[in-house]
Amino acid sequence: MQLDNLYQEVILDHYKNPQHKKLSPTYDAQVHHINPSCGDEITLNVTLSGETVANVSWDGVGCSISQASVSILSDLVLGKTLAQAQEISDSFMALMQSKGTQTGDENLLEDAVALAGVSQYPARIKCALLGWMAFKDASVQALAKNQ
Amino acid sequence: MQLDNLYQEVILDHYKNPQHKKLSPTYDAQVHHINPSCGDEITLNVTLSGETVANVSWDGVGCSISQASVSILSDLVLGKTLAQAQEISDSFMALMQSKGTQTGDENLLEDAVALAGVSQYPARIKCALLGWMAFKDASVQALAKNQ
Amino acid sequence: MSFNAGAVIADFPILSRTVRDGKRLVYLDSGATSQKPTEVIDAESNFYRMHNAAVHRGAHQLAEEATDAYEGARSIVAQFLGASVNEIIFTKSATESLNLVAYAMGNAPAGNRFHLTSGDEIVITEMEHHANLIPWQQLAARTGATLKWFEVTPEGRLDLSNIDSFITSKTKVVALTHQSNVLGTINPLPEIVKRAHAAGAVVVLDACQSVPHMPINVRELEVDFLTFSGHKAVGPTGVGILWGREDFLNELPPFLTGGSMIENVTMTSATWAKAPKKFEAGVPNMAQAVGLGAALTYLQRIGMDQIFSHEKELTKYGMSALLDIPDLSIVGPTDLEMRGGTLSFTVGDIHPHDLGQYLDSQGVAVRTGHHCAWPLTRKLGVPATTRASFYLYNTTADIDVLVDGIRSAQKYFG
Amino acid sequence: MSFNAGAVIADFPILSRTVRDGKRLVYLDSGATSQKPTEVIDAESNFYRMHNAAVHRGAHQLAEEATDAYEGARSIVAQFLGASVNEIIFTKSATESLNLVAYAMGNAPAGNRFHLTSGDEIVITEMEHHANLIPWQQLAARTGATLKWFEVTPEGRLDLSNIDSFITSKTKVVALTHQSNVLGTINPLPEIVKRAHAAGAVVVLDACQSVPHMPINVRELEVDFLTFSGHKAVGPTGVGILWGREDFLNELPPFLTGGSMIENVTMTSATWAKAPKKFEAGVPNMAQAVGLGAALTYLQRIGMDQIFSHEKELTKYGMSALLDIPDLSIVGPTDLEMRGGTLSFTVGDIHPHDLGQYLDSQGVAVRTGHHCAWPLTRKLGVPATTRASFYLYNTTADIDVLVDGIRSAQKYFG
Ligand SMILES: Cc1ncc(COP(=O)(O)O)c(C=O)c1O
Ligand SMILES: Cc1ncc(COP(=O)(O)O)c(C=O)c1O
Repeated sequence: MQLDNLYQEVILDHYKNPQHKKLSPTYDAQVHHINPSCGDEITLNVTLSGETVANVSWDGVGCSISQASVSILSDLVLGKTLAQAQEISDSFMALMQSKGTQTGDENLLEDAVALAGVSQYPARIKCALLGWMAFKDASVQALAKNQ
Repeated sequence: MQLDNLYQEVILDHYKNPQHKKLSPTYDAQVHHINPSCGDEITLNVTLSGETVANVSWDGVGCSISQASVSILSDLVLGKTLAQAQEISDSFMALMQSKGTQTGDENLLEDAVALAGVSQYPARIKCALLGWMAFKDASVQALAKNQ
Repeated sequence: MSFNAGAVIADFPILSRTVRDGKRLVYLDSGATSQKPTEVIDAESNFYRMHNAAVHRGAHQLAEEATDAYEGARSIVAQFLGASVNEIIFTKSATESLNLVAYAMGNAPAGNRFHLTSGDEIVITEMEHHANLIPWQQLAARTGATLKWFEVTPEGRLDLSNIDSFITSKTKVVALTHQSNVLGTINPLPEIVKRAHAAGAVVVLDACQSVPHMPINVRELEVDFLTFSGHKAVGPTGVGILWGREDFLNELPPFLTGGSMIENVTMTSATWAKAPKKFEAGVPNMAQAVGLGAALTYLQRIGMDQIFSHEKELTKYGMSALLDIPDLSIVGPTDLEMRGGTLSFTVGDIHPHDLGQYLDSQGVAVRTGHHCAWPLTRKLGVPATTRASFYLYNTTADIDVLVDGIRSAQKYFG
Repeated sequence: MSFNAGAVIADFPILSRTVRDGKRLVYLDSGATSQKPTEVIDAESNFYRMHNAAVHRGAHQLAEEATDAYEGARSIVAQFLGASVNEIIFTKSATESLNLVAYAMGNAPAGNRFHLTSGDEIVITEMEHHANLIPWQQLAARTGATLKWFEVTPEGRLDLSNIDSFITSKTKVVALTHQSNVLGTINPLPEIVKRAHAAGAVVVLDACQSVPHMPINVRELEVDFLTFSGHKAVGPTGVGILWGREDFLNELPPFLTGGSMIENVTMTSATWAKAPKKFEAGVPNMAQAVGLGAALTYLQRIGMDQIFSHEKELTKYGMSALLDIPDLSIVGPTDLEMRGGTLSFTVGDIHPHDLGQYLDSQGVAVRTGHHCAWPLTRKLGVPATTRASFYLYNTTADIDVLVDGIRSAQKYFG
């Protein structure tokens, strides 16, 4: 079934066992993002250590795609420099816009390549991006605050 | 030519030699009506003597239909009682809405039956009615003033 | 079924197409927009092919024909609603209609019946679509009036227990939906209208979810303004209706200004034509109005009472089939009285978006999310629901596919 | 003619019909509304037949297809105007677009770039269509700003002799037409835009009569907002475009409020999505947007420069043929520089309404009256004019029928 491209095992696993889904008591920046078309919401905390992502945590409600995506993202960017996180994020963005023509760079994106199927469902791309947009926003704010 | 139903000789005569087209210096009521879709305008004066139309005069710019129609109207209602004028006006209204199915009561409407063809040209009915509406408005005002 | 569902389906070309690798299209999203029968599509095309010209403006034959077609459509709408022609305004959508009323009231000068000021109150409900909520928030902000609302009970009904103290002489407008687009609830209009009128308020009815589905007569409803969207009533996109009592329309100031709505214009001032022209600035959505005329003619031929009872049977069938599914909860009334054919629900932990996607893979089109009634879904404690909404072209077979789909989704995500 | 007029005519089904007892239809009223080619009519029908669903709202395949079609149309419009997609707003008409800008400015709070107050000035011209006049009158009345206008010379050009003292630092908005729908005059935009921007004002361009007829690139024009109507550009009725610079659109408050234009909503407040969504409340005119996409694709295939030069040749031919008629006076520039294919005229004492009716009997569709620019016709001392307006499907043969018609009308009414 074509739907299996969308709901890969990895995604359902992250959905059932979301990583870093517990807001840290302290943070450099906290953001709250909403997907206005479906009502999904996420709160995301970021703590930096210099230019490195020292901590990411989040809470929220949403579909399996949005929840899995932010779970995967948290795993991915933790411990990375902001430059590396940016590179990962750019690559993920490109994958989402690929309309099913790309499979994603597994070295860079790791579990996130499981989201490749989302690019064939235009209405779901926003679900997959919700956490990534929140992280981008939060890391910019955290950096600004620390400088 | 079908157009000849619209532009009957009588109409073109009234258009070229409009009756009562010179505003009286005195009046019981003066009204100014406009046809907003084409810009035709008319000013019309009415003087009553009791319930009888003692004087009607007008000035204005407009197409042959609107000018001929007010000219015919003025001839028709002058000297009539308001009740008679109302009867004539109702009959004319009905003729205009007849979509070409009526020829009009010649005893009552006299020259105005020449306007019967207008009822087949929906966009022109408002032209034919401009003066009649003005007269109706003015006679109501004149009556109110005199009472 | 009391009418021939097979014949109805054949009237709608899109229903014979397939989706997702050959699945039959099971369209259960008419609450968002309805499909169109061939004669509506053709009415619009034929207007362009044969009669297209700017209405009310030309002395030529095409302009006459276009005007006849457009004004003919107005007569059809008037007759459909039990109104008179001068009370029917063509807008682009129900959203525009509701904004029209709210903005026009905002334009009303002191002394005008519709003038609002601080001290005045606007009453709405917690189950309004954003289109009947935000324009009133904005009007309240602009005029200083207070916005109040009836709350919704856990069963999805309006809580009218305090209606007499809630609608008072301060209330200038009561704006509410006839039928909720999320819950399916049909609101008890007579009680509300009576109280509103006793208090001297005007009643604005959002009839988007009722006019397409049941017989409606504006005089019997006794409301003052009513709106619906053509696209939800088997009509074209890009056309809506605002109906208002003629004397109210003549007192209400205009909203959009421009050509055709004027009486006289100078560089510094303008005066207005009478309704409905006063509210139809510019070259109108002529082909869409004509298409809407064809749509209402089509619905009337089938019979609005037939459509209503067909949907009632579907709702009964659907309700019991859905309630049989473990972990499924209906969001909205589960009794069948005073509710229409809109069933919103949640299914255990499966997020509506995922459920909707799964159903889509089975050919079933439903809607998921807050359905543009976000405060309502928040109040009911659900971030989102899945909604199946029925119309004249649906059958119990469609519901069977839906129910099977939900059950297999439970396995898929289980 | 540099393009195949015969082939173009064959694309427009209505042009093969006859009027008034078998007369060939000679359609010279494109200034009011244009005719539609088959592929535009079909684009709208096919949307209903195949892809109809509410855009941006469903997770099902039809909703995806409808969204693709609708957003695809937005891309076509953006590319046609040399703009970016987020700058293209679908409205119902140019009239709505202009009201949108004027009302949204009226909604701007203090501190917002678009906030107007007494002391501020709005500059328009004496040749504006009512759609670009009355909304500004109303905005001025609501905000206390002053409305000023450039006058029109007897030749039908803007009198810009005092432009530097007229547009000042008080000027917040300069709103004008690109091409007059009565006179055919094309206004000297660079001079006006330069002065407006130097004074810190935004320029709103009514491009209803230019976008359908000539190549337009918003970046080259350097205006800030631009609007046109689909129905005058071989597109469907019920759709218009508002283009605005992206940063301006993001600063401008919304106009219509309701579904799909929000970011977050509670019972007491709402926040807005970004442009273009912020300005597209409700289920949009999807089929009409798709039809407009097809229309612009069609025009672009023919070539906007081709269309412009075709109309230029027609205007040259028509101008000299008309000026040959005794007692005929052109209302508007008689030179061919900076003017489009709209010829308004008077013929001796024959009232335009009578002339139009006579021409209609010969199959010729023209428009008569004040053409929704009443202050202009009053200024020029004519209560009404007869207007022939040309488009890509017209030929010199059409003009010959017009000219013959005028000459026989002179005999008929003589
Ligand atoms: C110059 C101009 N501006 C504005 C308009 C208004 O366009 P619409 O009636 O399509 O809204 C028109 C046409 O009627 C026009 O010619
Ligand atoms: C109850 C209700 N009101 C208003 C609307 C708005 O209608 P539209 O989007 O057609 O303007 C809708 C549908 O979206 C609705 O369901």
